[in-house]
Amino acid sequence: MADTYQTQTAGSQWLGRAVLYALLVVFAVYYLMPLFVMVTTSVKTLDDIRAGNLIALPQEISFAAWFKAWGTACIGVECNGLKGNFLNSVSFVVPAVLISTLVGAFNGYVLTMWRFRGSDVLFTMLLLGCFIPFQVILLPMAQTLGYLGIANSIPGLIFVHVVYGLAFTTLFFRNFYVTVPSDLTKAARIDGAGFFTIFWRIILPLSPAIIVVSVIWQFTQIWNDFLFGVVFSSGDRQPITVALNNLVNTSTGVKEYNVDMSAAIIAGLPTLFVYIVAGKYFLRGLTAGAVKG
Amino acid sequence: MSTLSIINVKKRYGPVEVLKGINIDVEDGEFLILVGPSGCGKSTLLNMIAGLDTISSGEIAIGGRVVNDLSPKDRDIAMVFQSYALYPNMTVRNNISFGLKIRKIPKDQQEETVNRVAKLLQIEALLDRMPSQLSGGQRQRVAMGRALARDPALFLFDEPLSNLDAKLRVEMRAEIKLLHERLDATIVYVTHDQIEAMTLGDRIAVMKGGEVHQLASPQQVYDDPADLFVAGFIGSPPMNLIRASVASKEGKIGVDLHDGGETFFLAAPDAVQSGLSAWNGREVIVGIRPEQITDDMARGPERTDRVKRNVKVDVVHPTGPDTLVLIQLNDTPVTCRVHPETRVRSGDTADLMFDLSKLVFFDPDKETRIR
Amino acid sequence: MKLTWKLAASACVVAAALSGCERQEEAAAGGEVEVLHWWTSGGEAASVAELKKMLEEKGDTWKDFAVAGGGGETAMTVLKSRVVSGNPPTAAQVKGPGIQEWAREGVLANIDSVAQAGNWDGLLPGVVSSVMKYEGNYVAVPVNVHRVNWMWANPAVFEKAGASIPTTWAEFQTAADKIQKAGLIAVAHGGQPWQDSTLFESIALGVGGASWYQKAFVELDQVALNSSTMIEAFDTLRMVQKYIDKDAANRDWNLATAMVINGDAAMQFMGDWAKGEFTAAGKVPGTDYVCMPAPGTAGSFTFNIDSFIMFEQKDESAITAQAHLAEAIMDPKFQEIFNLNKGSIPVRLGMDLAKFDQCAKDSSAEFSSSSQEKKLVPSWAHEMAMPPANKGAMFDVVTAFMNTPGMSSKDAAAGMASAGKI
Amino acid sequence: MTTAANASSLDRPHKRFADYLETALPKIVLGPTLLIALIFIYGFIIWTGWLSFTESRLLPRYELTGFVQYISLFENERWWVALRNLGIFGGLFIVVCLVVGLLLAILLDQRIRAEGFLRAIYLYPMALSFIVTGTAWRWILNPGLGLQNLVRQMGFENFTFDWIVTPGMSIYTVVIAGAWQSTGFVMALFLAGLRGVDDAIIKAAQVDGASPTRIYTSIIIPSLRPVFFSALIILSHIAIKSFDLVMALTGGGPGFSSDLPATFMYTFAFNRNQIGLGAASAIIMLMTVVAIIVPLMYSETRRTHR
Repeated sequence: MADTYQTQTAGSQWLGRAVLYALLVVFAVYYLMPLFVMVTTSVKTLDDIRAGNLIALPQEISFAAWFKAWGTACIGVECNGLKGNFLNSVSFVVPAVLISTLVGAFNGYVLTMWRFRGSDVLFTMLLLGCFIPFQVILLPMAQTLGYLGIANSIPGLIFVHVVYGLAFTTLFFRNFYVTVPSDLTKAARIDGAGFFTIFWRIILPLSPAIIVVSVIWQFTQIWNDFLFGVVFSSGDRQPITVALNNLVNTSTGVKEYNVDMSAAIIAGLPTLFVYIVAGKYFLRGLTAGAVKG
Repeated sequence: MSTLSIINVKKRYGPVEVLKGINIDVEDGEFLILVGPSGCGKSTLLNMIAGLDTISSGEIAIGGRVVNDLSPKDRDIAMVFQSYALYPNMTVRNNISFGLKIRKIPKDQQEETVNRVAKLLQIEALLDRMPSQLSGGQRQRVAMGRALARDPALFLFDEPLSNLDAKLRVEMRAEIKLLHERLDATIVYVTHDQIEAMTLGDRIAVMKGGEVHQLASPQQVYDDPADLFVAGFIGSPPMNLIRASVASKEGKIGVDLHDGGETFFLAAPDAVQSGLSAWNGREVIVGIRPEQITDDMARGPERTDRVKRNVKVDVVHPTGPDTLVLIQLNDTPVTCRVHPETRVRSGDTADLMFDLSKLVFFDPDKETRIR
Repeated sequence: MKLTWKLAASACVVAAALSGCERQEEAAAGGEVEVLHWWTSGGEAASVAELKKMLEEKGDTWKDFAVAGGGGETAMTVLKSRVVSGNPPTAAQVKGPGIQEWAREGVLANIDSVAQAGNWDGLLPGVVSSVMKYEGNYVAVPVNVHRVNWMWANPAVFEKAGASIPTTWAEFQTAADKIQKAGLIAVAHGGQPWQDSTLFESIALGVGGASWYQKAFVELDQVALNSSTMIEAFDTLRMVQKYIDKDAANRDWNLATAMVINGDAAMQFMGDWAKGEFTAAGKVPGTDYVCMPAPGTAGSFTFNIDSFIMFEQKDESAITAQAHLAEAIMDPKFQEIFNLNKGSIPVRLGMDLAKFDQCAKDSSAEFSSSSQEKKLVPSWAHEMAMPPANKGAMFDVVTAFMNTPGMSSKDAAAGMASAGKI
Repeated sequence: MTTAANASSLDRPHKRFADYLETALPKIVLGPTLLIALIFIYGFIIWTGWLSFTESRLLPRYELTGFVQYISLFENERWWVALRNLGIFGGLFIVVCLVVGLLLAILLDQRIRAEGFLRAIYLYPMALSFIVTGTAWRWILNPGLGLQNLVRQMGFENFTFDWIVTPGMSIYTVVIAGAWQSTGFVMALFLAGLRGVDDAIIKAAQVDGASPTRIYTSIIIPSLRPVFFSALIILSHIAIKSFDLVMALTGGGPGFSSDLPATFMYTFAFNRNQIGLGAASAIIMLMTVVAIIVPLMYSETRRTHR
């Protein structure tokens, strides 16, 4: 659909393109602004920060703040930087993302290929779960986790993230699988394949695009989560967002903005990386089905 | 023995009954067509035979075994889908052998079967391609190959040709016919295309509204439709159905027709004389196929069951082998099929020969045949 | 099976040497203490580290549970969830009436035995110990005493503007006018609700005096809350507001302090934790900056005491460790180190203050003298005087007043009265 | 037809256990999710509803006391501010995201060089939480430190951009930062939708002599209806849940002028020990969501039902 307009004259076309690119660049600048502030601040020295304005370029570039944020900054009584928390985050984000994606895929598969009476109602019920503000469920969840004996543990945290990620992953997979002809499942059933065989051998191999969408979405949500992380983790296994908060929101003391900013970027790097590396597939996955309501 | 018995089968979705008691027996090696407009329940019935849909009541038996409680894989059937339903992530070879793999058939036997089927369908060159690299006709062949590989008691075809273009459709139709004859397989074939139904089937079940309206051989369905629906559904161009008053003339019962001008009388065939006499003076629907209204230069000597009438012609459609002439009878458009050499022009009048031997009559309210 | 268990256990011992392992090694050494606090920065964190060291000397394990942000607001959320899930920490940083509220839920431990052994009743001033007790039993340990009604001034700025450091609100206005004329900011302030209320609290104390303050903000007396004194206090706040720069909204307090340090602003009304910022910037009290009671509040003292509440423990070793923790907090050594870092004064009476600076010494002196003259009052802006619900509602009134130019002092006073009724 | 005779002589194999399992399997697989939805969504809503009728303060209490909390909720000025802000923020945020997202998608769809690069720039904010970017945004919006200061240094002495410190305006800065985070995602949705529009329709319109603008306004954009719907659902869920955004940017201030119901609920339930009141506000929030979303979803699924 891009080759739409050959009707204009060359001159007005050139002007049009110029305006087009100008617009795009203006938006790009707007979008990059916070990242620019963060990156430049993180490589400034403290004196530089105090002296100049925030948007000014650094006088000299120093990565000391980065090393400090990663390895030696004090968070609470420990002075080991963010590296431990980074690993903590990895240790629960990865299983939570995988489990919620897998269960979402199964749900989507059942809701489209094995419909039964009430399955649509169930889906709608689940969708409502997307809209619950997480602050509301903190206390009942704490009580439930305590009852289950997994309060303030990594399994508990994984559980919470899986529970509240399911609505989204199910939505993604369900919307994708409605575009897959149900004849495929029927053919496979007649060929003798069972429920799981069809899923693993036929349906899942069709799903990379939507798996990427689900994984990116869940990874971003869970990695960036603060509330569940701070409430349902234990003191020594706090996720990186909590550590970042502890580092940045110091109640007193000298603010080392360059360290704060380095820490913020470090905390954001994995999700940034995922978006930039897999962004293309993300768009492809959206095209493949998530768009259709 | 690969027979199929459908005994008083019903399907309900909640309060809605979509199949209202179907009874069909299919003999070993028979080619049964299920035909009807969309929503008639033909695909639902096929899915129930396949085990993809549950049976609300009644029984379905394949090869003398009631399969109501069996899952699709245990019913010894194979199915070809309208969308082909090829597994997009597998090569043609794996598509064909998937069912065998699942059934844990030994590797060498799998290979042998794949090669045999591929040869039969002339798709040997395609075995290592992915479905996305195939044309529509090739996909169709692969889908059939997948069914053939399993060598089942019963083949089910769900509108397998409707996604193909006209030329391919004719080709594949012939091929399916040939295959059936060669394999001597029992086939249930769903279509909404009555030409497919006529050319392929040993018997046709014409369905509408969850009921079988007629179950008979193609010729019988064509010549002797059970009711108004079958009459209108089978045949292309369809049978002309004209409202007319029953009258008697010269001791014969018949109907009065007019083309806007003069009224003329068409006598009913002898077989219906007594049946129709009860309707004297009332309106019925008379059915006459286009090829039964033709030009007089065609067929042989004068017969009593043929009458010539001069009728005003509205439009002339040459189709090649025939020319279709549109006229108006009792304010209903009527199609006639004449020889292409005939020089009839729109707006003229023409002498048309009515073959009265095959006139059929229907009760306009109950839509049943008057015999 | 057994082998892997042993391997796991030994791996744990190794890990414990590095950081601090969980359960298994509890039996080997003392107990484990998990302490929820929001002291994550610089001097505070160093102080907590000291506490950790002291406990480790006694063979206990310290499991740090730091949650920063919003003056402990996030930490309180976490604490509630932990208690609801039946998994409370050993101790948590809770203060003022909050102690009583938690105690009422029946989840706190009685630490009278430690208190008796350490003669806490003798060491702590009555106002302090009564806050730490619920129904006569100690359930919490105090750490320090902050004085909130300080004014931090940069004499160089006053000099430049030709003004003198004020001791009454009338003097304040004259001085502030001069400073503003000189093109400088008179009052460094951050427009966050707790800072607004901190400022207002000092003003109210200066305008109304300690006994009215006690009636209004501690007893929540309706007449005092909706009195002409309250209206006058709000009028004064409106006056002071004129001297705050426009960009103050949501400014962190330490940024405001930096304005005083850098000579951009003349004074800030803030508790004695602000001193840490001056010290960190290498400034000397008395010459580079001066600490004075907020105008009109000389001789009065609004206190803010940090304390730890002790949660009921099931495990024998955990109970012992908890006792160790309580002892350590009251230990003179810890009290000295902690309060030197934090800018506050020790909660224990009769300690040697040789290492403390002049501001702290003044603070300590006024703490005892104001106590005798009944001018020692709890800081309501720092949750020492009333339940969080009332405090929050009053924050809303003060903040609304600060941000709504048309709001009258009379309306504000009425608002305070209804906030006292929740 | 030998139907009747046949029927008695037929072999009737019975369902085996495996068959029962096979038919029940889909439901078994969906079971845990159903259970989770029932407990962790609906159970918790009921739990919250119950608490909203109690005097719960510091910790949950279960003795019912009637509508007291709801009455005091609606007497609370701050709650009204939060509700009004949700209206302003939600409405503006959704409109801005939709308009800018669609605009960007259309611009990017003009065979742009470096499309991938630009797309990544527009999309990256979605990857970062406000825990990470909050400080940077506060600086940028702060008049003394950020944009206003910068523009003034460039010589425009009278330039003012101080919404974040102005009580009536701070909610709009929340919109700016919120839109910054979410438009990229909306753009991606629209771009995906645009790529899916049938070329033939556009060619037909071109043949009919429609101008490019005309083609967009009367053909392409209407055909994106399902995308609008998806975007609307996602955006409204973000708007209703916005919490980190406000906390990081304005802390609800100046004063409580940029409070949203989510921050209100959190503040009262957790910081002010008024769990009952917090629960009441949560229930009102949920009722608002249901009142808006359910009819929307219902009408849309009705319309597009397969």
